[in-house]
Amino acid sequence: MATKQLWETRPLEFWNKAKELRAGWQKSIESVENVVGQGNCMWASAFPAVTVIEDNPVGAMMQNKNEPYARKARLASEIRGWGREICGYQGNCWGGQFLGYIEDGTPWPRRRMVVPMPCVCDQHAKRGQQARDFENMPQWMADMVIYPGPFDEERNEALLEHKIYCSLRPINDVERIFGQRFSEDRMKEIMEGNKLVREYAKEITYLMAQTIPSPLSVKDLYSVYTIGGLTKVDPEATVAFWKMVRDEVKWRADNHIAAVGNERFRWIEAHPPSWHYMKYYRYMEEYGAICLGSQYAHMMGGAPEFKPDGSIGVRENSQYPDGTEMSTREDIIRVSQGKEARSLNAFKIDEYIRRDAIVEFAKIMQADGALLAIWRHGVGCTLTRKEQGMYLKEAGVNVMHYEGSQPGDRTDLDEKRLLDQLDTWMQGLGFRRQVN
Amino acid sequence: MSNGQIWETRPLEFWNKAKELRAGWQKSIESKEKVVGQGNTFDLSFDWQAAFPALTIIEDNPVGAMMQNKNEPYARKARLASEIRGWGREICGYQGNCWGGQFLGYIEDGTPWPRRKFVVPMPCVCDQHAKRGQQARDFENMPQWMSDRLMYFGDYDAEREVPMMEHKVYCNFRQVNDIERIFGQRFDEEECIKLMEAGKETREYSKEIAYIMARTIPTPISVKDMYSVYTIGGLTKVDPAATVAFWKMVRDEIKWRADNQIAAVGNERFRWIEAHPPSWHYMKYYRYMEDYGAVCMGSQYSNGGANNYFMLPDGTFELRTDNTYPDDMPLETREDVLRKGAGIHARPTGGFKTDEYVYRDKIVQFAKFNQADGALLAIWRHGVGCTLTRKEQAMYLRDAGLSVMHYEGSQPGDRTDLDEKRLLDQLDTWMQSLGLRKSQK
Amino acid sequence: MVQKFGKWPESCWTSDKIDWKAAKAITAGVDLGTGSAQCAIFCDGELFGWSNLRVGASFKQIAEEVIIHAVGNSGLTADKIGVIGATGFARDNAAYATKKLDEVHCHAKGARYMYGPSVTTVVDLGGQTMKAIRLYEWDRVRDIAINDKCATGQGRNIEQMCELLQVPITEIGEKSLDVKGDPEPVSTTCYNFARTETMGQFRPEFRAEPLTENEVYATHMLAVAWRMLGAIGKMQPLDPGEIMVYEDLGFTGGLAKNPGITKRIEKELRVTALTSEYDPMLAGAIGAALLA
Amino acid sequence: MDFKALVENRHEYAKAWKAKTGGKVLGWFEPYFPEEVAYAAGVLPVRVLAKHEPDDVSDKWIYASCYPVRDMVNQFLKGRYDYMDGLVNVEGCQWMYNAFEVAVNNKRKPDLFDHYFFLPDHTDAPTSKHVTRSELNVFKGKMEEWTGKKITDADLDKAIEVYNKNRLLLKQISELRRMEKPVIHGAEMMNIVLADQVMDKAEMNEILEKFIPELEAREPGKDRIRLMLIGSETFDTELEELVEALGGDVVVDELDNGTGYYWNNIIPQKDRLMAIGLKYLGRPKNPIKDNNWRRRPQHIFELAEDYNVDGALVVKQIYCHLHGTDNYAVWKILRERYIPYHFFERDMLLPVEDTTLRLESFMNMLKPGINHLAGWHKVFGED
Repeated sequence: MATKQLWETRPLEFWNKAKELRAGWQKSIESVENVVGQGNCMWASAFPAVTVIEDNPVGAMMQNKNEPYARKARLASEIRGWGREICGYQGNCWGGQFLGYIEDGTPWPRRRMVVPMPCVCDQHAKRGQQARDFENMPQWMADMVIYPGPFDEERNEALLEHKIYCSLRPINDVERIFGQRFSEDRMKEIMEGNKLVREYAKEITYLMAQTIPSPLSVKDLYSVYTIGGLTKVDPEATVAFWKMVRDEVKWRADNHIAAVGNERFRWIEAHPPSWHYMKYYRYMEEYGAICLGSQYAHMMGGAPEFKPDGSIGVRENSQYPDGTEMSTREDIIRVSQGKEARSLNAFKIDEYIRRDAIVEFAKIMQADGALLAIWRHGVGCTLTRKEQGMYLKEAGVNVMHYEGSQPGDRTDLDEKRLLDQLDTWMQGLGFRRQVN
Repeated sequence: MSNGQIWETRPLEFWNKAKELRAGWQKSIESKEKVVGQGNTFDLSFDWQAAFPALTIIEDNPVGAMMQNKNEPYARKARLASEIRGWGREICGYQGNCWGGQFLGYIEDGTPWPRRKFVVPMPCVCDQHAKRGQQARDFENMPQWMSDRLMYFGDYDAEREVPMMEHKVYCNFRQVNDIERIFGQRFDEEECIKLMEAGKETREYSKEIAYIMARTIPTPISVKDMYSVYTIGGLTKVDPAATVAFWKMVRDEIKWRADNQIAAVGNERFRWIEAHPPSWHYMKYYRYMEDYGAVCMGSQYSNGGANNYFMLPDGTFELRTDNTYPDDMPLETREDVLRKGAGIHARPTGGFKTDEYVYRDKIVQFAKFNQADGALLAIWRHGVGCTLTRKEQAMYLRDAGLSVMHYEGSQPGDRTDLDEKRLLDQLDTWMQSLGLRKSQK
Repeated sequence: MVQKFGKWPESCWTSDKIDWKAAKAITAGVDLGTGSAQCAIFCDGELFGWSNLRVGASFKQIAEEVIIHAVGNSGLTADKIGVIGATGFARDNAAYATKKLDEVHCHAKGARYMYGPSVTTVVDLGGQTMKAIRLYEWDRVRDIAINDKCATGQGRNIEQMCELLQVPITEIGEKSLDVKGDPEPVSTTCYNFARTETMGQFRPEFRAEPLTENEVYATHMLAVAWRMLGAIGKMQPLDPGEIMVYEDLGFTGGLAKNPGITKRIEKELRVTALTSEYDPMLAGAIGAALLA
Repeated sequence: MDFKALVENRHEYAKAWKAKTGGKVLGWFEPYFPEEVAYAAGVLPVRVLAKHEPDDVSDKWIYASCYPVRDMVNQFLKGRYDYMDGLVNVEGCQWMYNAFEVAVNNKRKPDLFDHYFFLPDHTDAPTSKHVTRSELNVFKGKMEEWTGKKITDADLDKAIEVYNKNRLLLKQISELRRMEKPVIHGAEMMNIVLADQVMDKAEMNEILEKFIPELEAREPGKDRIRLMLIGSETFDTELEELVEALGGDVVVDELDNGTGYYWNNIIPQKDRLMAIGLKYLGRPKNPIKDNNWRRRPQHIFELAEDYNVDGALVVKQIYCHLHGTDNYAVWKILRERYIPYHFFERDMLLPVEDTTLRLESFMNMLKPGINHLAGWHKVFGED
């Protein structure tokens, strides 16, 4: 162990498996047999050859891997009317479509349909339009249902029917238009697998939150957190992978194997930095400051909260009891959607129903500080950051903001200035960098 | 002269020139430098398209007719391509042929179908003409402009004409401005004025030809000769100066033939008119009738000039003056030039298909003008504008003493339902019942 | 005298061959921009004299001076000029002007005069605004695109950067091209933020190699050029099917003299711009004189 | 009738209305708000407008977002809207939602009523109308609870009738702009619509009924370049006034709070709430509600053709991501239909030099291709 390292550290074994699954996902986009659709939904894998991709991971990977190509893609979007107010993921991914090629020059894999990814963020709501504005293809839309306050039975009824219809209609239409048979049994398997994955993810979140030192930091979680969610891979492989990760994290927690050897300061963030600048986590780790991630990074497990008895759990919507009889396709969709139209676990929903939920998140993660990026565009990611900063400060969490465009766009992110800010923040709290 | 032949006949000299001009038009459609558009800018009694440096405008009539005339298997394939896209038996043959070629994507020799880049209207009472431009723009995105063939019944009505005239001028004014803006070709007003003069001169020649043809026995030319001439400068766009020179040459030759009693049909004994050409692949039925000494004088469709002659109560014929402004009209702006071209009347003074609305019995005057003894009025299953009043016209002609016969078919651009042998039997019955016999050769 | 890095040298010229007294028609054009002001005088359609000055504290004063320098010592005075067209940001300050014209049409006409009739795309790289103009073959504007509202990434920005980096504005362009490959552009072109970011690039910090001076200039030039491509591209047809032809491209305005910007724009548009013996900053004034 | 003054003194008007009627004032943010239900409860619905002044107070709460949203919060926190007894927002733009939420979180009155009305972004599903009806029913209940007054079908009918009449009067005025040399120009029309959004509809109907005959008696104006305004909502008429000063005229707009506000009417049916819901689902779509097969581009083209525009101004607030995302589809329809347009971004502040440069250049560019006939008499001197 390096000098003055408090805990043992060890490389992660699930790392290669994660890379392998991501590579499999990348290939699935470029495969010709698959009908590739823009958007995100659970039922896609119940079709023999349908792949759905949200442009989040595509835009993020472009920014992370090949900045000149991402910059060219954003220019292609800008000259078609998408200026500085458009989310970086959207500018990158659909800029590639305008250019017509991906970073290695091969043709851009064209989308052939648009399924909804219901999200409170307006950019998600409008994103599918772009594929269909560019060329004709079927598009389906759905709503992320919101209303403030507690569960309202009267409002829920019509909203739930709307939600069921908007999930059922694309399935029927994809079957009719693309001639692929939807397998109800496969869908049931996916639902089961999904439940398991959520359990495992919930445990990982719990272990990261409640173990000092934390067995995992957010930069490791980022290579895992979308697998099975935004990055669709084979459902069975997804369950196995998440189990493997849970087991390894549990073993590390039990044996005090730390993600950061000299963990002395735990901090949370609202959102990843620009994806090309992940190295700022390591810079903070030199201060012994470990980042435990954000509600965004932990979205697979669900939003953690203190239960009335003080224990830590996840927000729950009332679901149908296990073993409910599902004979028709509609039944399956009803059971998968649960009894509440409004999903409490949806990412970014706190901006509507519990604007100070980040304080509870910080307490659960036992965080000492919070670094809340305030993005110039990407409305969904920036809506309440300043307000959350105020609530966190009142709760005694040390907060700092830094400015930039959006994780998919490095414009207006002065990297050196960000490092200076981090130095000021850490040194202001009495920490010194241990450069080994 | 061969036996039974009453007058001398002689091949026509303008025939080769006509073929050469048509070939020039065909090449212009396939030219790369020119921007090719669908439609016909004849609304202003002259052709403003030639005032643009590199613009060619084609109506699908001549295209559809030539397909039917030259290559029936290709035309049939084209019509099938239209049918499977929803254009059934009710669609005009020219439209089915021409745009069928577009759906196929190639013309008869296999080369790519020359794509149109814009659509200008060909104002005509016939609905198919009104809708024709839409097809090009439904197939792929391109600019399209529309206008109207202004119509009302009865005599010239000054009050109704004012807004109609503004509408007519606006529709042409907008086409010229927008083509200039969109295709970046500068419209030349000076050239446009020259075109007006050329258009006027050509119309004078066509009136003279119609008069000579109608009032001379034996007639110096028949309709099958007219058909190789009648669209030059109109539907078939060629160089304006060449158009004027050609029509002058045709007028001179016909005048010489009339003065020297050179007949189109040596043993002319029976003059008959028609409402419309047969299916373009079956022009030989004129020769069949000529064996009986029956020469076809043409129709209001083929002899445009004749439509300007109106019969007075005493049986003489009066030439109605042209629909134009005085020559010294001030022409400062583009709008002035186009207004002069639009003429004084918004509604056309008369002519083919317009008569169906304004002078429903004008065909009688045409028959009398051409000293015709009989009329053969084709009744088409589709092609609404060509069939509208044929049965009614037949009654008026019979009242005027002509012998009238009908025969059925689809439309000149479509041979479906035209039994050629049965048509020849009908012609035999018709001629022999009038006491005429085929001359033995 | 403190050396001014961010200022283009002022210049003026008056023809000694043309006798203005014999001219039937004398017309002048004045382009009062935010950074510099130009004047061009024509006698019977022939260029008689021009001037290109920095705008000092007062627009009114520069409006007078710019004509005085253009006429040189030929004795011609403003009141003897028949028609004067004024254009540019501060055109209202030219009291003597007989006609006020918009900059887009002036720069287009000026570019046609300077680069010949074949030019169909004119890009004016001004002090505060950037205008991309597409022309018909004859003198008529077909399409225009103007930079976003704020003046970031324009001439003013480059002038300030030259002052900061202590390198003459006449040389920063060449130097920025003298690099192995263009590094990633600086992330912002807003001068206030770009200043700190540019300074940061000299520091060897946390897994980032420090850049050489030329490379720092390159990062800034590429950022400004990239921003301009965002406006020029807006004239491009929406779908890639019809890539607009940029061949006959002419640059006007101050930054046209900065190869660091123009070469990078040309590389991205895959075109080489037309050249002319006139100073590209004169386009507005020449156009105003011809259109007045 | 100076409608611009009505807009500028909107605060005084609302206070006077409260004094006169003793009723409550309900401020709304997103233009999809079904005002009829509130009006039926005797409440005065008033649109929260922004104006340009430094947003010194709201900067603490909001980063980025378009400027009008920042300014609405700024004015609310400074007490300019203290006379408002309640705030309501409809599901729509998130920045607008943020303005509503920050205002509600900083209640300047303990009893400030607030309600969030969920009108689906997906307006075209068969279930959308049932969701809207259910939300209307919930909102009606809230209104009854808040005002203590039962809303009967008769109240709803009266409100529907007043609002339908109001929209019809506005459309009547808008139709006059289809004529050549219209008697009313873009700035005055937009001021009328803005005033309409901040006043009692019954009162506004009387004003408009007196105003229309005056309008029709006016002499036709000069021949101007006919422009169409497309883009983000507006809160003042600076841009239209600048266009008119330069010889143009905004003859039609496709703004959410412009023609979109009065374009379609409620078709009464037995189920009043369903009738109201169908109207708001069927109104011209704003970018967040225009999904699936895109009705907005086609609507833009139809307006452009009906009003015979020579060119379009696509103007968007900086950081307005909804209209930003729609640029592609709007430019595509404008380019496909060969309608010349100029795109630029604006803030609440409209820099005169910069905008004059754009507008003057764009209008000079259009002039050679204008399709305006000089007319018969000009050419031949006869009448």
